[in-house]
Amino acid sequence: MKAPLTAEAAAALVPEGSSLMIGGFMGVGSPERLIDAIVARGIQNLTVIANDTAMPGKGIGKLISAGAVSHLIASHIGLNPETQAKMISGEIVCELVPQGTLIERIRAGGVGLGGILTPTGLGTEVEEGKRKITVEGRDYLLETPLKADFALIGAWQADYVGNLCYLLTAHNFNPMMALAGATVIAEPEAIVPVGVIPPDGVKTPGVLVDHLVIRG
Amino acid sequence: MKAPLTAEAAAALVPEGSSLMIGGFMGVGSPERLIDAIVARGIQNLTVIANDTAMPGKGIGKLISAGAVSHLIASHIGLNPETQAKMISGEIVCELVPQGTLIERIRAGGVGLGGILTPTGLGTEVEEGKRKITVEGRDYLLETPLKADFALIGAWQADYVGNLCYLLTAHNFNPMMALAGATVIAEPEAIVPVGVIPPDGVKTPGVLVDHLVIRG
Amino acid sequence: MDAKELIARRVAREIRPGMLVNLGIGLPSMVANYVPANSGVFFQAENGVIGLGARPPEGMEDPHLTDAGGGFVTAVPGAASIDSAMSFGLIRGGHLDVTVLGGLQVDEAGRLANWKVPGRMVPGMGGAMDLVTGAARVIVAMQHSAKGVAKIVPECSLPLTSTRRIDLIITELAVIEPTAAGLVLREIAPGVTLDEIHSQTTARLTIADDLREMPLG
Amino acid sequence: MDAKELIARRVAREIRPGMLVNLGIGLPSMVANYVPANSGVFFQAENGVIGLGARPPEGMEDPHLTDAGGGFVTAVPGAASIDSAMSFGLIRGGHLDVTVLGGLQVDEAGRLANWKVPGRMVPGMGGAMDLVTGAARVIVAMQHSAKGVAKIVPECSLPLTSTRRIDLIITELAVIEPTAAGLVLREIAPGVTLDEIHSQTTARLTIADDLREMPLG
Repeated sequence: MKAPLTAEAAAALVPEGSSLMIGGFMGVGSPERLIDAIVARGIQNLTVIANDTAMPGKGIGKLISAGAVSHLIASHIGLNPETQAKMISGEIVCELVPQGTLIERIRAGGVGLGGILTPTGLGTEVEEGKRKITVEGRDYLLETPLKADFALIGAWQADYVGNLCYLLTAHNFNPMMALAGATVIAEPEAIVPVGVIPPDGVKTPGVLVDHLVIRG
Repeated sequence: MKAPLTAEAAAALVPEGSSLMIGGFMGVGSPERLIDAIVARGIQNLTVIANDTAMPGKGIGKLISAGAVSHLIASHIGLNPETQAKMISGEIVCELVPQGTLIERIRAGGVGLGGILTPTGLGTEVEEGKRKITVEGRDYLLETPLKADFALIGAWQADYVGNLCYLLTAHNFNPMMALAGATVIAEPEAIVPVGVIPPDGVKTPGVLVDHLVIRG
Repeated sequence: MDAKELIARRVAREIRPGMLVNLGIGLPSMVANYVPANSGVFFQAENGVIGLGARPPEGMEDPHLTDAGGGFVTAVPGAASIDSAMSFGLIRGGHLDVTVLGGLQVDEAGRLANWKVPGRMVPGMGGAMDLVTGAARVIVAMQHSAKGVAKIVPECSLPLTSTRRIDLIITELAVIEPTAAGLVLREIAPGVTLDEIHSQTTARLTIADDLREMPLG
Repeated sequence: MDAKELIARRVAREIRPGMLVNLGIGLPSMVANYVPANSGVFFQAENGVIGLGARPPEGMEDPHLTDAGGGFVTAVPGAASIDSAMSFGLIRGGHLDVTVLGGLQVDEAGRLANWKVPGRMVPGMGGAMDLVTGAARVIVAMQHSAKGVAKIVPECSLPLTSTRRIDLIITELAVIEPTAAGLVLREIAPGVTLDEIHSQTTARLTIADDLREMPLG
């Protein structure tokens, strides 16, 4: 059983300079209160691994605006002009990764694989600096695993064991990131008694979750 | 919408010499009626990819007893003495694969990866004939994808779109195999109207399923 | 009919009952308007839904259900929620029957560039590279040229999205099929002349023997 | 107390509240009997359940809920069903705190052989290789010797399960810790002498400075 923390107490676990995986897709499924609490701490030099940086004022966009992020690994920043400007100015070092490759790299980190071979990116800028490996006559890029100090997960329901479920398109990167963070902090919309979420309804087993954030 | 077939009609789609992925773990979650119907056809020379061969009289064990299988890729055959005897006599050519590697190879085949790197099997008999690849100073075995002509899936509920869900430990290999068969035939315990299974309850999207078998 | 509607209508004719289809944001997303609701087509949004439905009425939006552009959508009966690993598993694994994407350039080898204009537009590739690499069929839906500059070119000058030869280019002027032998002009939009097409195209085009007028509707 | 119960009781002391634990079939599965129900320990069965419970009463079995040996089980409150990809993702990814497995041989390098006796027993490795490679902590629970033949040996003659050095060997005679410097004898079962251990062990053993009697109960 996990005693839930306030968003502030959870944010206080994150040291300056940490690497964070943060769930969400254009802010949908992102842990907003945790993000707010990290912004409020004023820490800097974070590495963020996420699909995107949403837009200014929303989700990960708030961390970008606050100047908290020095490194970013993402697939798309096109809807956040601040992220683009900070990348161009050099304030944020940004690695852009195809979305399908990004989620597989996170999964590989989480499930103990040394990498995966994907055809995505072959013959494009994405292949620069990467090993090409031929399997059964076809070329693939070797893409390496990603892990992070923390995974910040936005969920719908949790129980006090830490089991999580997600709603509709708010799943996105959350279930795989919950495997790949050394410390996993989940911000659910509701926490229900153990037994309310049936075994077949669990998307992230509670054993992966280190901390739950209380309802806002 | 998919008009369900009888098990016999579905089995008739499978030519002699086909490769079949068959879900189930010691028979739990295996499509028993499809297996019975394939046995009844008397076809031979099948390649079966599955976690195990259950035991004589149960699940895949029935295909083994019937002499239908000439090639087997599995992780464990210890509870089926017939499979062991046929492997030793040479009647079945058997490739034994670590269970975690087997499910990742099936997944890789299903999701278009050229392979995965795993530490499992390094320094053991499993590494024979395989490429070793070093990533960040650690060695891994390159394991290649598996696909099959057919995936035979045992499910709990289906709807007429083909969406599937599974019960408890009857998930096992089924969800990944549903990605990796060129033709996917699902045998659910019940078929419900479209809309009964909520979007968040779907474990295998119906777009992956080619044929549904009617209730027995 | 304006150019975008014409393109969307023509693309819709490529979509057959029961297909799984991904529509890019912008012009490609308009294609859904011209696919019959009873066709059994499932639209996928790569952020995690199969069975994308129309925009909900005002006040009935759900913040947990959006398309890949972040816009509110609904789900049709039989829809499925999936996470990003499954979503791109479907895409990369060849389970997606058709993807319709916008384009900046397509070249004579049928290669698409649509994700970056160095020094000017660096949004990241999002799902585009996986979609173009993995979908069973890739249709590029775009305006034929951009302010007088050809987009169908001998060789892409912009960074490629994939080296995979895409399957069809549909513009407001023409339908062009990339083949191993180069680009084949298959259809001309009503009222458009061959000269107009050539004047807005720098790539070499082969005229199909059975060149026809673009069917719409 | 018979040898198996003694081993299971001693292994249970290695399991701390809140851990995720996988027990192999046979002797290791007995360990669950000695872990307090209120300890917050979750047992995983690699066929796809986290939160494995006791065997159900007769007539209350569910054919969809079994352990990795195919035996009927129940699920505790807070249990989760997972597919094989997630199950082995947890195992390989280091999320499993402890696995307890049987052994045929363990050698001075701490390497385990437990899946094959060439020409005699070729059942396949099942999940054993992933468990030994991936679990945070690997405990081998086995009888000290087999019909007079040592199982703790200088070098495994049977095919290895993994080259990973396992963390602890627990037998009815002793607790032995494989270290970078070799096998260290840490505990002796009540009433057992050093001579008895040496007579059933062909591997070289270092005696721990703080050698103690095996605590049980």
